[in-house]
Amino acid sequence: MDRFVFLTLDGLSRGAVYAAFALALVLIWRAARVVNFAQGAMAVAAAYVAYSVATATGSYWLGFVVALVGGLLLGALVDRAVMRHVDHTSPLNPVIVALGLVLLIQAVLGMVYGSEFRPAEAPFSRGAFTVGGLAVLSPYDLFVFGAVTVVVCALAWIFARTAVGLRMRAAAFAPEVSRLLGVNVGGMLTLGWALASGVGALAAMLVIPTELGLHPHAMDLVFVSSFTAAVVGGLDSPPGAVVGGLIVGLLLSYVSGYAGSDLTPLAVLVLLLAVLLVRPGGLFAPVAARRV
Amino acid sequence: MSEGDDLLVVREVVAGYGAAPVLHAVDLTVPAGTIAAVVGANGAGKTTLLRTISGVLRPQAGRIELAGEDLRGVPVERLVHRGMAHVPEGRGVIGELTVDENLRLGGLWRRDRSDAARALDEVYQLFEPLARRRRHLGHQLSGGERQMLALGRALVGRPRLLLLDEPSLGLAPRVVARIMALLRQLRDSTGLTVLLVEQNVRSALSVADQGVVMSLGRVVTTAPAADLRDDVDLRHAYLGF
Amino acid sequence: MSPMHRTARRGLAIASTIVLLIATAACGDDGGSGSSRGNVPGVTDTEILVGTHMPLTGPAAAGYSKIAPATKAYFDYVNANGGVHGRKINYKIMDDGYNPANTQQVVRQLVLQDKVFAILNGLGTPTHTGVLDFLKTNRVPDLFVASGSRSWDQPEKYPGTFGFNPDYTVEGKILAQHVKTAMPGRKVCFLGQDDDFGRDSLAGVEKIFGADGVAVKQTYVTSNTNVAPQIGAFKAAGCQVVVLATVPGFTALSIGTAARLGFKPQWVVSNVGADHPTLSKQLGEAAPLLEGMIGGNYLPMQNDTANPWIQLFTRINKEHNGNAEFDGNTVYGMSVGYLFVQALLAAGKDLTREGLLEAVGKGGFQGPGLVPLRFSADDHSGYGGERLTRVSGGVQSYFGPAYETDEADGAVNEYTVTPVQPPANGVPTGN
Amino acid sequence: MSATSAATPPQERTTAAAGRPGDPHRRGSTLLRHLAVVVVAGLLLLGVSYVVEPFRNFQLATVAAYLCATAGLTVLTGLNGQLSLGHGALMATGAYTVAFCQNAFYDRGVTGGSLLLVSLAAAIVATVAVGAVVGVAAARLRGPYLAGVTLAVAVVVPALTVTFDGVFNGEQGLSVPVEPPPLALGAYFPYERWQLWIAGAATLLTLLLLANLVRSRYGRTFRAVRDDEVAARLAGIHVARTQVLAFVVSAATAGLGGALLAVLAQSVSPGAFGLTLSLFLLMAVVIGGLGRLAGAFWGAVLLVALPDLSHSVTEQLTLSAAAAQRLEGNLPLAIFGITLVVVMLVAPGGVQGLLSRLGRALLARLRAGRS
Repeated sequence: MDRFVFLTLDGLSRGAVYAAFALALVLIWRAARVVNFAQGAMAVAAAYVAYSVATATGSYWLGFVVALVGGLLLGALVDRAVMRHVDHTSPLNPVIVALGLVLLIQAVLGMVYGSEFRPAEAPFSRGAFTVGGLAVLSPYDLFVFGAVTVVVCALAWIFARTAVGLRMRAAAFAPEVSRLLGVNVGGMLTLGWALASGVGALAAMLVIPTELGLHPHAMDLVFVSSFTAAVVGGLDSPPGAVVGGLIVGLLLSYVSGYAGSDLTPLAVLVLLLAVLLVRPGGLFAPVAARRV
Repeated sequence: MSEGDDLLVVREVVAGYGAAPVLHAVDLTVPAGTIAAVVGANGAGKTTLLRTISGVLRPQAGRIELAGEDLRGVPVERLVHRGMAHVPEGRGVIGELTVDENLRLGGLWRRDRSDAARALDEVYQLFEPLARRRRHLGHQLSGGERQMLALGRALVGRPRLLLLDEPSLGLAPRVVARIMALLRQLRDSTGLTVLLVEQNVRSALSVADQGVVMSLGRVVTTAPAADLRDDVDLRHAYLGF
Repeated sequence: MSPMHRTARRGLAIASTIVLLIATAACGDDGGSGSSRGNVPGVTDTEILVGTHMPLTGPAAAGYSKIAPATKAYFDYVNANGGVHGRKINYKIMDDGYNPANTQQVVRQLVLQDKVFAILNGLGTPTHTGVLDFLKTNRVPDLFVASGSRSWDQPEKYPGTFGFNPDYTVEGKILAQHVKTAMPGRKVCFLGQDDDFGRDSLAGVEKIFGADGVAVKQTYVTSNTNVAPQIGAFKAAGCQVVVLATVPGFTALSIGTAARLGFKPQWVVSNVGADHPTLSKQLGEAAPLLEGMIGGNYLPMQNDTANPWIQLFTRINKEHNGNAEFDGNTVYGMSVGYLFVQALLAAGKDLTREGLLEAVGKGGFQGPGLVPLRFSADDHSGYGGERLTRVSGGVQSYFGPAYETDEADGAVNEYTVTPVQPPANGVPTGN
Repeated sequence: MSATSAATPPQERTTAAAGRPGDPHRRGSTLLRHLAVVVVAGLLLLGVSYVVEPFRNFQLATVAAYLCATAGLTVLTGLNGQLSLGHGALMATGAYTVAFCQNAFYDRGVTGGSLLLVSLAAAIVATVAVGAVVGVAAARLRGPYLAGVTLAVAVVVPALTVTFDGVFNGEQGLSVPVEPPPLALGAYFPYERWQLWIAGAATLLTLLLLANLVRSRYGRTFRAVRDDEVAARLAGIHVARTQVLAFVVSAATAGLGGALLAVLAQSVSPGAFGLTLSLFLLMAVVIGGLGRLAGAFWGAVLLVALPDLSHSVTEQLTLSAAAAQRLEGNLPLAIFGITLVVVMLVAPGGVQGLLSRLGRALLARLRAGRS
């Protein structure tokens, strides 16, 4: 029983990060109908900027803020400079461009920072509280949960309650009609990219201290897990991304805890197939799928 | 030629999708506070004309003026600020948004928030079925409700000029009649100018002040709607009844 | 579009393709063969061309990417001091990104196109395994492979291949022997990488403790960076000593995760993942967790500034390696270079591939290593033992004697021969 | 703008497809023309194998092996519209099958030149089986969901070799014993030339079959499904069956490609067939020109040239040791990344699109000069 509680809490704290990162993927998918394979590399770039700032100033939080802002700007830049000019008639084109960006960003990071792992600082202690002899969550885990919850709530609020959120949703669903109603669709698209990339940067800032450290490829594996999470949840659904992230986090934890770490990739594939064969649009897909 | 009270002036406009233009030098004038109906057979270029006026399609030549101002280079999304509203064919209701959100979207661009709110209330009064279905998603509405929603959403922006593309498409005659009556009522009460594109020539001409007959991308006749209704030759030649 | 026209167009496309191909092929021929003297590839009167494959990019590049440049720096130093028998060593480093498919390509390029004399210190078990047969067929000396796999020690099957690192089983035995004698009765657990590294290491540990002597055995895969489930299992079982056969990233992760869970066993870590500078850099502020960690090594410690070898290597690093960060990988790379120069000297002035292999097979090399190199006609493994290190006060240093053993059931013995001093000018002389 | 490029509007595609009626006379000539092209290419390759040095022979053989896989992928993705991020895993299936077969033969002391053919055939069969399973799942999925599943396949299949390391020998992989060239060719016949002959022959045969498939009724149904599933269904095409068929065909070629790679390398290990390979295959076919077999060729060339490029680029620059260490490896990747982005922005038809545009311009110029 102790082991189960332990694995559950561990899986949830992982899953929270996957959820945030999956949310970033969903944001861009909803806004631009692009699966942003460059999300991981972009987020790592933001984390490197945070690292530079934090080392230069000695302030983790300054670096944290700069990473989020940097993520926002990078997202806007990628949209304005690259993605906007991609021919979207074939869904493959943006995917390939994103893969090209991955190569480019990782290579540039490798050239600037070298391929060594850099230590990623955690702003709170990672030592777990002990309750009844059982190590539960650490202050850092609580920070991760808190940050992810804040982001999820903030995004939900922006999209559901604010004018700009309404504009963004309208622009994503019906670009031409939205333009006729005075919505700056191009601007909303850029904003969507910026927001998603900012959330991605946050996820990277949260997850890298729990991983091997800062490295151009630091988010590769997180990307695979989070993409799985987003697909399981349904790419059109932000709540689906959150639930999917938690499911994937728990699955990975249980499988490596009870069955062996080498079975985790297989478990992920089984989960994907099981979910998608029953619901080809993910768990949270609308029942009557829209024909586009 | 363009007098002070001509709200919309279209001069020698050439537009289309590929190398071959759909519109060949179209001329059109709509005086303020009137309803103009553009009629013609399928493929005459009616929808293309509306899309060109609202800027979705860039004209290859010619000019379009709204209240004396040239619209060249004005982005589509700025046209609502100039007082133009375009209800596209197929009604353009955003199915993933609720009725309320669809309506709010129509007034989001406005600086005068309180008047936008007032306009919203007025639309709900005007289209009472919408008020009952505020929280429903767009794709859950019936055809008539969708048309009301699209029209109402345009009205939230308090436009001077309303471009309406096939408002009667797929609707029961009773609903069409209601919508046509409403347009006339709006013209009379608020001075709204309407440019209406219709296949349903009878009901369009019944409500319009002015009729514009298009064929193969050209305007063949512009005349008072009543005259057109009675001109048998013209009807036979272009309108098929 | 008439069929005639289409055929013509296709013909044009094919013709242009062929022309292009031949052009690339022709350009690629940079005349490497033209300069060789006699029949020995890669050797002229003034130069010896040697190649290697290393991960310089990708996730595996961390740390390892420093080895080959250090070796090259040592060769540059030797070249500046007159070279070997008047020949300068030209070391060609090829990036394979730790991808076996790329290794195939770059090693063939080195052998077939650049016509290198030998492949030196190719890095990685999965990568290098793939080119063993190719190197054998082409009779290319394959010296001092950078990995502790036992595959390099197959003199019958691969007569041209020699290892360098102590193999993982030897290491496992030595680490386990220390645990058995210095910490008797403790509950011993094991975490290993899910490949031959972890397997061979566990085999060594179990040779000392017996198959039931290891309480909990866990593995990890590099594609899953969460080791909390494994560490949690150790904690739940009450492990007191944990032997790690892990790469540096996963050593740091394991120690960090354990601290997080309030689990503080005695860590005993394979040489592969025990380099203190690498680990403390990765752990950042959590570096004090490494206090007390026991590891194994067989080369001088990079922080032992009193050691003459380290003084020599530091100087070379400054003069020929752009004063790059000096760590265990630098020492490793330069030690490989030193050993290779020794082998070249032993092979004599009339350098041939057979001569070189024969010279290496004779063994008897002494250099920076603390334990013997086991080269002989029927033993192609590298160093045959290790000495233990401990982190104390933030400094990793040796303690106790050096040990040697074999990968079979032989006993773990102390190795008492004192290491040699480097030659005065840092270049080995023929022995 | 050519008829098969991804960016072509649907009307043009359908007319292009309709422009090739199923008239048997024409069909026969198509087959003959393809056959002629293959024979010419084979003879040229034979000639080239004698002209160039062993390393280039090996590189060309590797190009041939990759070409099998990229050709199949371009048919699947370019002509049938199914995205696959998992073709590296299918190549691994073929490669491991060949390894098992060859080892089984050698362990039993069975030798002979034709055994390799048996092993290659077994590799194709095994991959067809795996491809059919994935393909059936894929036929239910669209767009990013399909990408998600194939991505998982790309990650999982190499990982299985570690999970079942008793069979696959983990990261270290298996060696693939291959017969030396027949003695009839002479004692000093370069091994790499022999490798090129094997790989070249297998690949040309594959290309011949694929080219005919593309021009056949099946090729037209592939395109119809890509362009508009609903319309295809209305036209009486069984959409799911067509998609599974396309997946199986491309799996078969990928399996053969992987098998050839294993034969060339005489070894197989999971690291060579990771997610990177799957992504690079996709990038290669897009850069080459999606949906064209000639584009698949350019893609394969690119895959082989990239590591080579990696070294020569940095060698051209004179840099300090520290800077060189950082640029080495990274600079070519950066260049490749930029190229990929720029190609997609300015020339979505890929290399082959550019070449055929160039070729057409040349022909037009020639004809203008003549008349």
